[in-house]
Amino acid sequence: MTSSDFTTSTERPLLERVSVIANDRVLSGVSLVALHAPRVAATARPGNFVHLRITDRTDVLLRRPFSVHRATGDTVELLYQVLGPGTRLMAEMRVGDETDIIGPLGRGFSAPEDLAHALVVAGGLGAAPLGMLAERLSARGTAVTVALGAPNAERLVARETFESVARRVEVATDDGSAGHHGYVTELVERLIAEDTPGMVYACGPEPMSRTVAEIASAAGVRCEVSLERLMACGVGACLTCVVQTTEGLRRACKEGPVFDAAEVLW
Amino acid sequence: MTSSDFTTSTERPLLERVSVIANDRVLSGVSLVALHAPRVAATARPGNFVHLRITDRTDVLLRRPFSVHRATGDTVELLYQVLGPGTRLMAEMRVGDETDIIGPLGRGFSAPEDLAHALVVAGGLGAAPLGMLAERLSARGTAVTVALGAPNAERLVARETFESVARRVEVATDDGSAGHHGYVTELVERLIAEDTPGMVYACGPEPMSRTVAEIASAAGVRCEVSLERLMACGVGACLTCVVQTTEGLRRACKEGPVFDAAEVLW
Amino acid sequence: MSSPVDLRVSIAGLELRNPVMTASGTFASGKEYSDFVDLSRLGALVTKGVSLTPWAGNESPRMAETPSGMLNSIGLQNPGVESFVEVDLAWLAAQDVPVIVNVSGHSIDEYRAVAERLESEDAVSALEVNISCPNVDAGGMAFGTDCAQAAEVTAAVRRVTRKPVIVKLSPNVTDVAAIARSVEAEGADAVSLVNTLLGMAIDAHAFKPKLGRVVGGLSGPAIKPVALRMVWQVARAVSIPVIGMGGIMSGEDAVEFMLAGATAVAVGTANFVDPTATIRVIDGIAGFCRAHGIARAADLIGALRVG
Amino acid sequence: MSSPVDLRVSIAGLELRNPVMTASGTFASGKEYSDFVDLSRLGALVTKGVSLTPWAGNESPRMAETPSGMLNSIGLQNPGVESFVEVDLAWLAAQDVPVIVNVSGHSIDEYRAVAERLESEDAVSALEVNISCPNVDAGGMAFGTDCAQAAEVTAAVRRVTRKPVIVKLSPNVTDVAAIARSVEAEGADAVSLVNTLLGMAIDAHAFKPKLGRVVGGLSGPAIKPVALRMVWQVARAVSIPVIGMGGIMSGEDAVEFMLAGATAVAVGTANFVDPTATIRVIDGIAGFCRAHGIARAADLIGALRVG
Ligand SMILES: Cc1cc2nc3c(=O)[nH]c(=O)nc-3n(C[C@H](O)[C@H](O)[C@H](O)COP(=O)(O)OP(=O)(O)OC[C@H]3O[C@@H](n4cnc5c(N)ncnc54)[C@H](O)[C@@H]3O)c2cc1C
Ligand SMILES: Cc1cc2nc3c(=O)[nH]c(=O)nc-3n(C[C@H](O)[C@H](O)[C@H](O)COP(=O)(O)OP(=O)(O)OC[C@H]3O[C@@H](n4cnc5c(N)ncnc54)[C@H](O)[C@@H]3O)c2cc1C
Ligand SMILES: Cc1cc2nc3c(=O)[nH]c(=O)nc-3n(C[C@H](O)[C@H](O)[C@H](O)COP(=O)(O)O)c2cc1C
Ligand SMILES: Cc1cc2nc3c(=O)[nH]c(=O)nc-3n(C[C@H](O)[C@H](O)[C@H](O)COP(=O)(O)O)c2cc1C
Ligand code: FES
Ligand code: FES
Repeated sequence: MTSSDFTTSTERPLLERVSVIANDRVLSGVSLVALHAPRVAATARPGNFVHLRITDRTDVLLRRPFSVHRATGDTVELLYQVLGPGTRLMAEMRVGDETDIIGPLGRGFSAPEDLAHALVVAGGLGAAPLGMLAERLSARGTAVTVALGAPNAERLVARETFESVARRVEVATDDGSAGHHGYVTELVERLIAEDTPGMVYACGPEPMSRTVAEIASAAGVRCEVSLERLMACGVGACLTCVVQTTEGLRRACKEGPVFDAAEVLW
Repeated sequence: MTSSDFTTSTERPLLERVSVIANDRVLSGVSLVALHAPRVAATARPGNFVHLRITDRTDVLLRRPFSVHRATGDTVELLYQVLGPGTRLMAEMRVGDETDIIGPLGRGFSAPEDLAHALVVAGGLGAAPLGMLAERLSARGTAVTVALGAPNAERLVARETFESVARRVEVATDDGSAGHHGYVTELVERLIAEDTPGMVYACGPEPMSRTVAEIASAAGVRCEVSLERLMACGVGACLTCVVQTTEGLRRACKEGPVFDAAEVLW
Repeated sequence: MSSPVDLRVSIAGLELRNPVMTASGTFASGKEYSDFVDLSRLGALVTKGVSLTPWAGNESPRMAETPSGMLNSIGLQNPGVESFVEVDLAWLAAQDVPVIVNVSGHSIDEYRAVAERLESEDAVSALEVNISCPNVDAGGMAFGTDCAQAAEVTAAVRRVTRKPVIVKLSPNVTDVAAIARSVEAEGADAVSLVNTLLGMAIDAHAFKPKLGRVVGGLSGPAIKPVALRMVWQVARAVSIPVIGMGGIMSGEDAVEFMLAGATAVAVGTANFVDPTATIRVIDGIAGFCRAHGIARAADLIGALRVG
Repeated sequence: MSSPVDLRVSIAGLELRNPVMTASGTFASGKEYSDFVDLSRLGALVTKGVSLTPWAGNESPRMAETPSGMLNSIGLQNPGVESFVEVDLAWLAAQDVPVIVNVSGHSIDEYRAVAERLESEDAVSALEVNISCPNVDAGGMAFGTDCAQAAEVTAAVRRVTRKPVIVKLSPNVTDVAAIARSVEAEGADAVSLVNTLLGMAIDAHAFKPKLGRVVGGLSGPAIKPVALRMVWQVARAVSIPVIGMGGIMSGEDAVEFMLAGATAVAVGTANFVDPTATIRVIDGIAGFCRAHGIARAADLIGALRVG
């Protein structure tokens, strides 16, 4: 059940025992894990994340934060890239394995009720939080245009998800193996000009998000970005994850990870 | 291929990549793991041990030493008790899992060629190294009597192995649920008196081994005991595992784990 | 989960329900964790470090994971004592838990000023004077690594407060017992240790330190052996109570610190791994006592059998 | 496995094939590990500590595993320098590897006497003076935690030997850089660090310490962040070469120490986990250099990009 403005999460975060329903490779180095997590699934909003306990090993001590890629019924899906020790162990999780997550966490995307058209810009794994956003937006009648970027055609993440819900999906690849030959940011200017959206949402490498934010502000369109920081607690207690904003230091795990681009001091 | 005197190991220890063939519970808290380890299997002697890498986790950093319970063909069997973090992980090893072992290590049991009759005294997991000893002794024609002790009938370890190779197996349980009601050491005196063996071999809790050694020396029978010490390197380099002997401090992993009982300063 | 075991301990006249506190800086002022923990079950809540004026803390990245531990270089970011009193303390006053405020300063004057400001606040049960933060240049650890300076800070705070004064010691010293004795001599009511060990992590492939500040404080299970040793040394060197911490993840870990001489313990990094860690530790201590037929947790204090 | 990368480094005129040594006390005199390692591939072999007279070491248990680390309390058990020369050194002389003898003493006289005895032994390439063993009561760490005493031991050994003198520093100090400067001033040709951190482990259910000696030295991955930080501090404080160690398990770990300023590294506890660890580390350093297009491993020394 989506509320009109996603950010007004009615629930507080909780610690939920979960089990692995599926954990499959979607492309080399990227997998999707589906967790049986009814309570978090019911309350997660687009842009929220969960703090996942990957293992009880103390040599990989801390939880790892992952955006909610999709939340349907009793299931929470996480789309993740295998980078280091934590995500390597995560890729080894077997169906039936049990662990726990803290969630839903953080401030999600905001979406004015009267939003007619939204532009969603995803770079690489930035697609993770945007999948759910695109779904929920179109589900409540907002037209969604997606600009999806990757190094090459093979690495276009969650393209199907977007195509199934978006009115229009444009892709860009660094090597030109699919869509526009170049950066996804190069599509944004044109897409905004052709059909100015009420909001732009961006998630990806920080330089990409920053460029999108600049283009949006030049076009006078409000823009929200989802930022990543290393996170220890994930709940707002340790001040590991701070982001410099016009409002001062803000916690990515609490006042973020989604920020109004205009407030971020890049 | 057993040499007449087991201790004259012709080979030097080696690091062998192994895979798990089987890993099954034999009684509550005790399991038997079979490893495909052709090179170590070919050279292991009764009383030798292997230093097992259980995991690549650094939070359970060190190898763990285990006596060779049986070595047949390409297979090395370890009989182990689940006590702490290492053996708990060991019990989770699945068939096909790969790891490595260092072995064969340590000084094994000695067995004079003309040894007509041997008494083997096992307390609890002390049965681990003695299984192979009993097998090899009877294989080359030495009559073997086994005294096996445990808290109760259920916890009599490797009884079948001993019964299949020994001329005679007597058991003792603390609760009398099988055999003699009392300590296994109480059998030893009678067994030696009835049919004096040429050698007594003991492995078990140190107080048990000590008592056996005292009874044997009183009867003028030579006795060897296998002792346990915490071991870091397992190869003789770190001096973690020293035992006080009449010859001074000796390394359980190198000059032991089998010692002439007369040399041990208990 | 009430248990027949008497878990109460007392520190400098402060009666605690049980020996388990939160470690400063790992639990903020409790609000965030109140989603997971019934704060009224805690022995005490120790706040994040509070200074006189707002501190911005250090640049990002502020943490790095290490084998069985983590490095942090937060740098005592905090809004200053005024805002702390208005916002955090106001909220804490409504919670049923003893509040210990962790006091920071760049100078002896700042430590004193913070203590003075808090003296009139009834919601504050005790002060923990942090002379051991490895993450600030001026003050912080400097005061905790020199007996004379440690004594001076203690005396300055002691003069302006009637509340129990706990001095938090640094493990980055040659002789922690000597520092403990010097603060005891100046009227500290208790000492807490250890703060983090100064450490460093490097991203080899980037040829760069992992922390924006280059060095940071090591915490977690990795440091438990060092922390236990220091608690044991200090407990035998002073007659005031010792609050032990460093890598406590379970009730058994906590019991180890108490056997080594700690009257109470604090749980820090473990909160990040399991937000309910404090409760698990409390229940774990009770379970240990039950299993060993110990009626009062206080009987564990210094009960280690040596030699 | 020869590689196009030039791995050579030199320490006080000592030319090493590569920067990887064995850490004293974890490799004995190499004989046991020669079953697994071609000793001629090592940069240098550092022996177990050698004293003038035979030492019996400490009572058992002598080790305890800790999260990502281990405690040891061996206590420098060794047969004394005469037996060392007759047995170990005679064997080592036949091996194609530079030998660095780790020198221990209960007194300055004993350090000097051991150094004097070894001076005439051509098989000894250098001395590593261990003023940092936490496992002996007299001498050992005491000398390594005080600048004046550290300087005195260094001067005493310096006076009687022409061989390169490496002084092994203790991490159990407030200011490791100060100790390093004081031994440099007395003619140390290099410093090696870190020795083990003094720690303790408790078996709660037995109410007993896990080590016979109660306290012991912490080593392994757990201490790497502290070791890296100290190597970085010392490398910037002295102009003599630094040999870095503490938790090195892989080539990448070794590279981190070199980036922090170490000219060479030593592998200790890792040998227990993998008897071929030293070789893996050597190959790992070469692999790292190849991957980053670095022609000489020496170019890694102090190459950390800070700020
Ligand atoms: C709010 C939030 C949401 C996220 N959502 C996703 C997601 O949906 N899918 C996904 O694949 N990843 C996501 N990440 C990043 C993910 O948390 C990290 O990739 C993961 O923690 C890496 O752990 P590791 O042990 O495998 O690698 P590590 O060894 O911890 O790190 C490997 C590399 O990744 C970097 N890294 C580690 N943690 C983070 C982090 N928290 N943020 C950014 N970079 C990091 C490290 O600096 C290092 O360069 C998210 C991060 C945040 C803060
Ligand atoms: C030469 C030798 C041969 C051995 N053979 C066998 C065998 O065949 N089967 C078997 O089950 N066990 C054997 N052991 C003991 C076995 O090595 C330990 O039980 C194991 O290492 C425990 O590891 P853990 O992590 O599970 O428990 P830990 O947490 O390491 O220890 C749990 C308990 O076991 C004790 N312990 C740990 N290591 C040893 C050790 N090396 N020796 C004695 N006690 C120890 C600890 O003190 C503690 O009380 C042998 C030990 C040695 C030295
Ligand atoms: C993120 C973080 C922030 C901390 N902030 C403070 C602080 O503000 N004041 C303080 O005295 N100690 C601070 N500490 C130290 C802890 O209180 C504690 O002494 C240390 O982490 C060891 O305990 P642990 O291993 O259980 O975490 C902090 C530790 C961490 C990990
Ligand atoms: C079992 C053991 C014995 C040691 N003996 C000595 C010694 O005799 N002399 C010495 O200077 N250091 C000794 N050390 C310290 C190591 O040389 C090294 O400084 C320390 O272990 C850190 O390195 P690591 O983490 O790679 O083991 C010993 C360490 C261990 C684990
Ligand atoms: S991760 Fe702890 S405050 Fe954000
Ligand atoms: S375990 Fe290292 S010498 Fe025996």
